[in-house]
Amino acid sequence: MLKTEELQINIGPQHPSTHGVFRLMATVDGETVVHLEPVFGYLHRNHEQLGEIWTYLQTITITDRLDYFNSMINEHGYCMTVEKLASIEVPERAEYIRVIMSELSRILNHAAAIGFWLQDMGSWGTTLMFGFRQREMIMDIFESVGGSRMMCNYMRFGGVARDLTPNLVEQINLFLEGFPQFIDDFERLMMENEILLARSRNVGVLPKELAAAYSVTGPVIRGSGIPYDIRRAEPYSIYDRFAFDIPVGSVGDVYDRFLVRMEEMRQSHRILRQAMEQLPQASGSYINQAYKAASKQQGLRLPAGEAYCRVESPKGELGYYIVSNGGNSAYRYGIRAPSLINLTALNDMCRGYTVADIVVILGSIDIVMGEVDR
Amino acid sequence: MRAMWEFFFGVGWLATLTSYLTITTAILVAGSLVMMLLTWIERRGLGYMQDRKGPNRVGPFGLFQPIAEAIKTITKEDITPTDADRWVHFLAPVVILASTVAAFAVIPWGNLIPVDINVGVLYIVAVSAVHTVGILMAGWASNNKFALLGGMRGVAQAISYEIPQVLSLVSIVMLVGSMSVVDVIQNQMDPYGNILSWHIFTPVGLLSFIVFWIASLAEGERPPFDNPEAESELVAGYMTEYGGMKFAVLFLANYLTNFAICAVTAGVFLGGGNGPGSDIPILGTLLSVFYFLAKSLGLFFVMVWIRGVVPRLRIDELMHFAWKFLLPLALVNIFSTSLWIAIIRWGAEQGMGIAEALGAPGSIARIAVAWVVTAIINVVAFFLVARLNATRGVTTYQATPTAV
Amino acid sequence: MDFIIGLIFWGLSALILFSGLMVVIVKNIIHAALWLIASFAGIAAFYFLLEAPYIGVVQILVYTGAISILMLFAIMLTRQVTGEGTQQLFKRWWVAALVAFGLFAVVIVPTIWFPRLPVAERGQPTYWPQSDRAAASATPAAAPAAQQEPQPEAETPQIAGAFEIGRSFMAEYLLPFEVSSLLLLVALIGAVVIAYEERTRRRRILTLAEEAELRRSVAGLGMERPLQASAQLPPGKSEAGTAERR
Amino acid sequence: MTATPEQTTATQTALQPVGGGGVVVVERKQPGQSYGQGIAKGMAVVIRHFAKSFTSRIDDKSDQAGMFTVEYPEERMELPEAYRNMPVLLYDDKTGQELCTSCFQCERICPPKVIHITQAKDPNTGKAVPAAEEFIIEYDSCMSCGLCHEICPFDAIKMDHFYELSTHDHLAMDQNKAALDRPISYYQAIAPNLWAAVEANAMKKLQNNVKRRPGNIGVAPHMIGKTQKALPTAAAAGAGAAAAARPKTPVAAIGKNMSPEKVARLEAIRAAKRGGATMPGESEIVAPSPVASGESGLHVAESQAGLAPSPATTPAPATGPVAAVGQSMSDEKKARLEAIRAAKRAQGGGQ
Repeated sequence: MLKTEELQINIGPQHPSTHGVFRLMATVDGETVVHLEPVFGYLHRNHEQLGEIWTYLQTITITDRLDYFNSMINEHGYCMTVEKLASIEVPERAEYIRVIMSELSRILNHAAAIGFWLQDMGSWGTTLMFGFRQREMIMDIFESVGGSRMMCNYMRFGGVARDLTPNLVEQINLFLEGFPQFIDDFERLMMENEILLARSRNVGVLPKELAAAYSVTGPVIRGSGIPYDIRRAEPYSIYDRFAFDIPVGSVGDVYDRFLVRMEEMRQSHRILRQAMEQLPQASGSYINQAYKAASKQQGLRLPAGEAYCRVESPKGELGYYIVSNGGNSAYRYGIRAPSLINLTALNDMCRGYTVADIVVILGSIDIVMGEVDR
Repeated sequence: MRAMWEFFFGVGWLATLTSYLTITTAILVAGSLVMMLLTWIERRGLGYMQDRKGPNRVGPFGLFQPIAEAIKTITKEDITPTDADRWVHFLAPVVILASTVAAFAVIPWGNLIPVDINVGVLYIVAVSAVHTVGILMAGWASNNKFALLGGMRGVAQAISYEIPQVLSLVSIVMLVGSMSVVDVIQNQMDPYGNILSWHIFTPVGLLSFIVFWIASLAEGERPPFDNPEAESELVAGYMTEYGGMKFAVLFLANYLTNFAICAVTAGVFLGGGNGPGSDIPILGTLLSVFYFLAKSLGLFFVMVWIRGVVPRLRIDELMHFAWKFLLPLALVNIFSTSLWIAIIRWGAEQGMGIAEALGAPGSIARIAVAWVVTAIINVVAFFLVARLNATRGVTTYQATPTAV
Repeated sequence: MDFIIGLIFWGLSALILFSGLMVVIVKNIIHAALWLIASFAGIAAFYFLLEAPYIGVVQILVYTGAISILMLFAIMLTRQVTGEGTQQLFKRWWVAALVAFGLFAVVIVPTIWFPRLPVAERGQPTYWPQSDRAAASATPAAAPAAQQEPQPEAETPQIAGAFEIGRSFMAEYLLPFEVSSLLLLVALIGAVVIAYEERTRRRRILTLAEEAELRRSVAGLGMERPLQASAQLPPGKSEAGTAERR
Repeated sequence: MTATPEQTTATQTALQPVGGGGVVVVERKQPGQSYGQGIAKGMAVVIRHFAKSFTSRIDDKSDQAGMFTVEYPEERMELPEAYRNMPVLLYDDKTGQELCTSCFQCERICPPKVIHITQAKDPNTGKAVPAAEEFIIEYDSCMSCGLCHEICPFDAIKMDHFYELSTHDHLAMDQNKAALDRPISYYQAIAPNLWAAVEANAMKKLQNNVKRRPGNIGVAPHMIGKTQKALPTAAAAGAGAAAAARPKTPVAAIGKNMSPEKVARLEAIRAAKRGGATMPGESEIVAPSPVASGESGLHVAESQAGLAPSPATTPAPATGPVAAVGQSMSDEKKARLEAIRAAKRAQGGGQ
């Protein structure tokens, strides 16, 4: 009787495919994973504590650094929470701009996430470069509108920092025109690839019940077959005005998550098309003017109370919780980071698969350590 | 060449020795130069496939980039990990490089033939098998789990893929009736430069080519079979603990293996240096070298192309692919090769009296019949094996899709 | 020429003997295996020197490339590799030495007394028809090669070429050949059977999907237990994930 | 909150999204029909990109194939107006008057707290003057969030477009007012629309403030004494030729404008820098095009340190007003500055 020994393999913190500084303690039996313990915290930056010290306006700048792939959505969620607490009205045009930026962020994130995932799987750079090309074009838009490519710092309480110029509208439209070609290219490149199918089908299966039990969100839960999307479950901003479908998977494996992401990019494109058409022309209403001056001031004070707001970040449900005691900075500030919550299911997803599948499954969750460690 | 040296030395054995040394040096130098060219092709090619430029700063079109890198890697500090097995760690790159370079002894560069031994084809396979020892040495001596895993994977993979590789070559050896690389190339020679005489243009040769090419990709650790150095899983596999010059040697060996694969494939299936005008006395030699390099580098470009597309196979899928897909195909191909030979060449003397009805051995009718028969067998076998693999499941997981 | 061949011969002999000695001497068992590989390689070089390239190549392919790898694998799966505390010499080491020398004598004595090997000269076979093209190219094939360098193989008769070996396998020694292949086949099947049994008996780590399926079937029997996450379990004690395969 | 995931799972009916609306089940490619055509398709895509990379370029953004590389040092992408890198201070081209009034808004809003301002005081009356005596930004800690630029009521602090800031010298990244000052025409060149939107307001406010500034207070250090000469040049130079409009930095002028105390302080800073890993004056940074003098804007202070004979020994002209400035600095502020400097020095020594 061949008794195999359990072996501990330490993947990370310095490892090419841990998506940042992240460590996986894998207990393996031969090549089969018996137990997997994610160890994180290497990138802890005291985000929530800082948010309690800094003023509300200052905190916007560090929400960018949470999930640095989609700073726009992070800001959106944070601004919504503060607006909810302070009952600030957001002009319609501002809402549209926010949705446009959020959906662009979603495309950016998914394009890069799929690229990274396939890179983890060993596809040498091509997919990543194609994804990064889209990311680059979107970041050019962000740069024009917010001033920075990744740390946009664009949303403000009551609107956004700058209006969309006609030039920018044209730039976004141009991007939207070319984008379907990217998806088609990508699908032809990868969707039917036999090796991809062999490596991703029935790998990292997360059954529906367990997905719900783990409260994973985003493409992971949708890949498992639960059509749970905050944009639908609790339509925020103006998402109730757009027609879009929620893609769900049928098995809950890595392949389903990949397909869900691909389809979500299509749906985001659909939303963007509608938003660009409906975008109100009244310029100057990009921020609540009555509130603009106040929000600029150092001493923006929120009424005492608490608020929780959630948005559908590309990684899942991103929630902000703010408790105010009437001061000019949050009394308590907490974040529900989707990457962190989704990561909790990693052990169960990896168990029984091989070491080589760990990186694929981890890539399919799509984590950003900035958000996990905060 | 020997005559030339004999003129200088006047001593027979010294002349022989010197001529061999000269050839060895020429092979080594040419090999290193080709390796530099290969890295350049790979990076620029991948770059253009990915809508970007590759390295284009050093020299014209970045052609001197490999030289810059060579200087960089050679001047770097040579580090051996503290707990590593010093000597084995040191010897591993040597063994790997030596086995790789040894394979070049019998690979003809067009009409220039270094050595023609009568078991050349087998020799290439045998010598490249030795580099698995080097991989295992590297993996074990590094005293690193990733390196050991990479080494184990590399060896398991190399041994598994050796079998379809050799079996696919058996078909060609049967066709030719000789194991000498030169004979194999001569067999594809057509006095009119007709490229249809290449082995790849027969059904038998085509299937053999497919199996050999895929198996060679695995032997050369090219994507999608780059598991031994799978970056996203094993950091750099057995190369993890190597740096500086030792790494450069491993890298050089890697690319030389790839080039050897391309050269052998070009020789065995694409007629080596054969081409229009390759039999003209002196110009023909140059032309044949050109043809040979063009074919080999073209094949290398296909390698790069494949690398630009495919993800990596998991190690168990890789094994399944070797044993369940390539091996049956290679065996079927041997069968159809024997049919091919029987139909085309054998007469009543060998018990193929039926074939005599089609004409004398080598007649057009016989060739046509052999073509059709082997093509049907091979195509049917290919699709059958592919289908069986797909439906019976290449993956090991019997995970039933949870109905949601 | 003879001088240089002699030089190579003695050099190789020294290498083979030295590495053979090192196999016994070194404590680290991996090093021993590597020394063994070195001696295999030396023997292969001997075959080349004897102008038996086929056997030389097979020696490399089988011994250096395959058998040694097998041994290395087996060694790496064992525990004590370094062999730090092991005793190198036992009390009655001279008995072993005597046996070894005796065996060596059994091999060497006939070689010295009957130096001539009974190798029959055989010509080109007649029953293997060459294709016209191959036959035609047989002569010009040598021409460009001869321009480059001499071909010793072409001039001297083959002692153990691939052809002779193949012929003797298929004609004179067909029965031993078939018997040994049968033996290998039996061994192969035996290995498969053993490995298969081992695999079925081995602890199998269930994936989440399989576990869910299992739970579902259990639920069908009326022993419902909800599927739980096992993240809270300490490492190594993931009972929920492991199950004996039935 | 509407429905939770658990509730949805409970209903094992047809797929309904939480909250209603369309749901599409993604189509899974079934294996069993593939004989390698999937890889072949992918290879076709890749070779198309390969071929297109030779012919088509980035310019056509709607095309997804074609070379996308911008070869950086030779080719640069056009920066959008809103691009923000590091904050700089603006001064008027004609008069040299800085727009900053040291209102401390930026210092307060700055999230990483890298802005340090000292307000100027009228030497005669001792009253605060709406101008900055010293303005220090630690570029190495700046996170380029742009809040200072957004909050500034006088549009005095703007975000620069110059991004090639990498250097070995951390301390050199601390910018004082002399290094931060940029003419308005420079900003106009990089962000014409943004400046046009705020120009009237900013200039009006500046006019009001200038009235309250006695002497050379509030004038950009290197513009003192040059204002009349610079006037025609600046007037002639359009927005596009802002680079030419920037007057040369008079090296000696800085010493004249400084109180002895301040000179000593600067000297101390420089000494601390010298103690650091890199030599002073070792300019690693390529000069931004707008700075006509050829010196890096960042390294103005350093290059002055190198060029001026010895600022400490140069006798400060006893132009009464300036001498008093250092004294009028509050002790508290001095202590704070001193603490910062000590920390910096410790950091510099640690390197």
